[in-house]
Amino acid sequence: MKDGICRRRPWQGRTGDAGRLRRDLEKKMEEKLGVGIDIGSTCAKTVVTDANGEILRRSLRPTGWSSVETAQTIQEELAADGITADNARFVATGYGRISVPFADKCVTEISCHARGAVRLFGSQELNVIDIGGQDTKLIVISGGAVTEFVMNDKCSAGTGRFLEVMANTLAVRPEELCRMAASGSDTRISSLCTVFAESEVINLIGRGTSRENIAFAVVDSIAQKVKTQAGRVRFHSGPVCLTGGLCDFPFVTERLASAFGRPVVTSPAARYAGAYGAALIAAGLKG
Amino acid sequence: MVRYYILFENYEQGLALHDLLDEAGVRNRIAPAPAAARGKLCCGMSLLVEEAELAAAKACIAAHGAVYYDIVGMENQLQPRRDRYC
Amino acid sequence: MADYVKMWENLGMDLETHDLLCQVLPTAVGDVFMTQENRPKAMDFWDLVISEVHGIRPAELIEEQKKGRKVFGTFCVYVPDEVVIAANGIVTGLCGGSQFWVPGGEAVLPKNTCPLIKASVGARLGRTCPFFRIADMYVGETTCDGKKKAYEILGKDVPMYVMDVPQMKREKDILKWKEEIAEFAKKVEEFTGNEITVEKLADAIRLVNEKRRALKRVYDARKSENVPISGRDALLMMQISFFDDPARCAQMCNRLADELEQRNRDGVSVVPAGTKRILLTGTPLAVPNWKLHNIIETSGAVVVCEEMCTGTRYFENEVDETGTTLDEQFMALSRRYMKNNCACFTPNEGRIDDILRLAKEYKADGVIDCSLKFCNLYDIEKKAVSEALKQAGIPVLSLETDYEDSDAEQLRTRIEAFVEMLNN
Amino acid sequence: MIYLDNAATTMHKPQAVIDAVAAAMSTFGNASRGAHEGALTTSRVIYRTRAKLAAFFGCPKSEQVIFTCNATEALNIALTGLFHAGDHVISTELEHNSVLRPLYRIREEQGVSLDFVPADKKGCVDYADFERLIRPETRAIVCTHASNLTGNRLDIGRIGKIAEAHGLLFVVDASQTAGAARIDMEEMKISVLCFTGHKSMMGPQGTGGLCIRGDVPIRSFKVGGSGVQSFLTVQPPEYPTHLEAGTLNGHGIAGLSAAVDFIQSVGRDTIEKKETALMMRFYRGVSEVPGVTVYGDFSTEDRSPIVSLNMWDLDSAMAADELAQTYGIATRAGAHCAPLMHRALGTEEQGAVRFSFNWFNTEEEVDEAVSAVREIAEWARP
Repeated sequence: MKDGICRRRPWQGRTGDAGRLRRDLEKKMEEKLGVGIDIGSTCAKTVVTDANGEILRRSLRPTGWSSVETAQTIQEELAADGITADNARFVATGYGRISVPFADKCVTEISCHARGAVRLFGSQELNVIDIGGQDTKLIVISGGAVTEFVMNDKCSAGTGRFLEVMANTLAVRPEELCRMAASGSDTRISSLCTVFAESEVINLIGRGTSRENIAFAVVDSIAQKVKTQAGRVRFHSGPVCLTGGLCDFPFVTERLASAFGRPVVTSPAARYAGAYGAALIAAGLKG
Repeated sequence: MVRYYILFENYEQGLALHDLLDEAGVRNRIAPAPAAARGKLCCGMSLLVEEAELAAAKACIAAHGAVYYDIVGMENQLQPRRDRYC
Repeated sequence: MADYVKMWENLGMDLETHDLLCQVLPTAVGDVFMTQENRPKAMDFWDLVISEVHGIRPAELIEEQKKGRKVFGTFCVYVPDEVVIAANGIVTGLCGGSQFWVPGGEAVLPKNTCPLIKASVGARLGRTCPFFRIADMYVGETTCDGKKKAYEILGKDVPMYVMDVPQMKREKDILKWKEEIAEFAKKVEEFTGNEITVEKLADAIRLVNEKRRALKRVYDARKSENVPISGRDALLMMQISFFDDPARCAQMCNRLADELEQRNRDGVSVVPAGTKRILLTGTPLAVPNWKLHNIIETSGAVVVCEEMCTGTRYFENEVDETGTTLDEQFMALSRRYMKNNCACFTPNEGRIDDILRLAKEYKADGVIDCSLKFCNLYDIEKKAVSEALKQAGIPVLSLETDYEDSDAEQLRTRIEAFVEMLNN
Repeated sequence: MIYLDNAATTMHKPQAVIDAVAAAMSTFGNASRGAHEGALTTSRVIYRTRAKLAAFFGCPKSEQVIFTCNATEALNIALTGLFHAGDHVISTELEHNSVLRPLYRIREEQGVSLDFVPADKKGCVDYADFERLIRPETRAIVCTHASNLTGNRLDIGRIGKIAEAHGLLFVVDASQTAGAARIDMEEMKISVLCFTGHKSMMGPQGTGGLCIRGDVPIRSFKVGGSGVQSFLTVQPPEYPTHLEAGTLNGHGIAGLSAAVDFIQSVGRDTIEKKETALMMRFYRGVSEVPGVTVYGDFSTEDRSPIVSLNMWDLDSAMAADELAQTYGIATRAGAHCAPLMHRALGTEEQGAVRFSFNWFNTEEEVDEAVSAVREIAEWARP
């Protein structure tokens, strides 16, 4: 809750204010920092770049139950470091992008991930796999621009959520599951639906299958699902790269590479690709 | 989108005009008078008319010499992006 | 506002539940339509009709029934209105476009049936739509499997006649459809007690052609670089044209077209220059299904054309008016109706040709191909549509949705990203 | 419809109240006018109702329970009939116009001077301010028991002691509390208690009254038929006839009587607990919603079942309209006739949306209201 401050007077058109704001901004246009805030379903990522797009700082926090409050906390943290509207521009992305009232612009995670990936991987021709908490996106980039993309439908199979549910069933944390999976092998979950897959996992547990093997099956199932989804876009011959929360787990990249039958590259910074892309867009904003 | 609120000094005036507008087929509905529009003289109710009906409402008022306090336009502050369908 | 409660009561409707529906409609109408700026003045007619969608037209239909006319409810653009009109009958559309009716449909249909079918059955069985109550006879057709089986359920509750639509478009199929039309004509004559003569059928053909031309004029105005009308408004007009009297529909559409053509001359647009133009293709959007249009048009793009039953398929191609015998006229009808390209046909390359042609005619920057959830036919065609468009260098976004509000944010993300892609 | 405007009037009445009014309308004669059965029935009901109310409010003499149309009339009678030129009266910023306007009027017309105990941003007062404002010519403290806007209650027992210690009259506006909150005039040292029948008492509109404790002379404000002492040329000096000229609202009073019975059969305490629980459930629900500002002091549960709030900077009337149109939830927007309170809260321009709860509301209704607020706040996000 906040004090009842009446910021918008119903009697005043908003255009007058906006017009003035725009002129003011134009004056201060030169050399601003870019701030990208990616409010995902599980994690909120923030990246600050200088006017040239070099990363100055990045941070990560759980989104929690309220994306508005998370956005507010981020704003306060940035302000504590002296990063405010006076010296920076803000772009919000991710499913909680509309919860960032101080953002100069909202851009979808598709565009932001693409932009971030192009810069991170230093190539204008990319095929991006982004495994997010709720959505998995496949983005084809040609000449530095998005030419095609698909997102999973309502079903959470092949997303971070799927991993979380399965980790829960195995009573481990998602990160542990990914680590355990590396020492498992030769186990499969046939169903691609989270609900059915969960009962399959329970069956595997019942049969005494080792947790490592079940973890292997879970990660493999994600890779398979992503591969199936990729049938709806046309990946080109450029590199396939992984962004999002699973970048830190080499085994995930390995399973994806095996599913796609070609190398999949990633980097620890790729987890921030969305926020980085947003920051790059912010740094390039005019007016 | 701007909507127009017809304000009144009391409910009797408001309900009387509501009847007149209904009879004349001018779309209107009773709505709380916006807090920001409420002068000293206004009562809690207003008649809400869309922009397209404003001229017809004014004509109806003139034809019947109906009493009202003021007509004010106000931006609808609720976002159209809220995705409520039926 | 007129009081229609008595009328609804006489129609045997479930007033209490219907009230709930009446409560949600103004919110959606307000949000989707009234928030737009600079709407064409001529939209006042459709605003009025939709504000009392369960009042004005049903009352008219009941008046006509009192004079002895019969009302035929239809679900598909393959059923020839001309035949009914020639027998002094009235046609009204019956497709359900509201989530409100879906649970009622799910009570008797599998959940994985398309929402349009579930809503249509729910509207009938739940007794919450006057049109479904008024229609003296329902006319179904063998397009998709879901509908075929749903008609069996509806047929237990109301007189139902089903036309057998061919699934291919060879000459013998066109002949077969002609025979179906002739048989339908006999049924209509029997049911109305009115003979269908060559003269009456010729009049009916002219009348419906005139309505098609008026609808086409409105659509033609949307081909202009200037955008004289939003997709939402055009969709509303199109949806209501299924329910309206054809002569009045033509008159109102012509009135709207006059204004739109003037707007194009004056350069009056409802969106800023450069707004990306979207051709929407796929399954029909039955009233009051406005979700997709609203999301597209509040995400920085504008819908300029609908390649769907509630769109170009309803008015493109006229019926040849030169037939001098019923046989010739039935054949002319068959030829026109068989030009419609629905995914229930195989092969259905005509639809892809249509999409490519329309994308060009309407200067679309991108195509959104959206099917209702569980509509296998259109879902399967997405691949072919998307490949053809990609080949033609036209960006395409494939979507699937139903009548629920809950996926709006997900749709928004995809659509916004698509628009960002078009803008880059 | 979900009715959450109980601070304006309670819409759901106990069936016994409805029955009592209907029965009265087919059996009542004119009270105190004749000794026939019809007149006596009425007289008895009115007599018993006075006794019930006196017991209910802790008023020592039941003949000093005066019937009026509502609390506003009772306050007008008391405030215009108690003071003289040069008197000083202390009131508070929590007051409703039904207190403020009579006070402003006697300031103009009778030369009475006024002071108001200020309220802070949470709508709370500092009780020391009452003593600070007392002057030699101070005659009375006039205050509400609970703000109709924030629901904050004043500790009238504490104020009563201050009044008594300084020999002041103590006039209480119990519009928002009578029926639900505990009131004991004797214990709380209340000189005049003004109440209405149609809010928490759950009685008919057009009923209410003032209870006078001890020897407090109030000038009669209207004169006329009393049914007794017909040959006197002035209004009889005895209560209640002194303040009750003309035929009383016997039908309404019969309903009010049934209402008191209903409250006592359920238990005032039980009613208050349920209303408080509903209010707190609503408060807890909405206070987590981003953009919602709740007014008033919720650090104590000793408050009336009212939650006033705003969402971002959304005009309160638009919010109330949306609640009514889309969710079928009846609330009250705007200024609520409490101008000083709104000024203290800083909501003069935006107003506030007031949700007020009653015995007949349910937890489901409260939850629906919370989710409606959540949704509207989402769409009103600037």
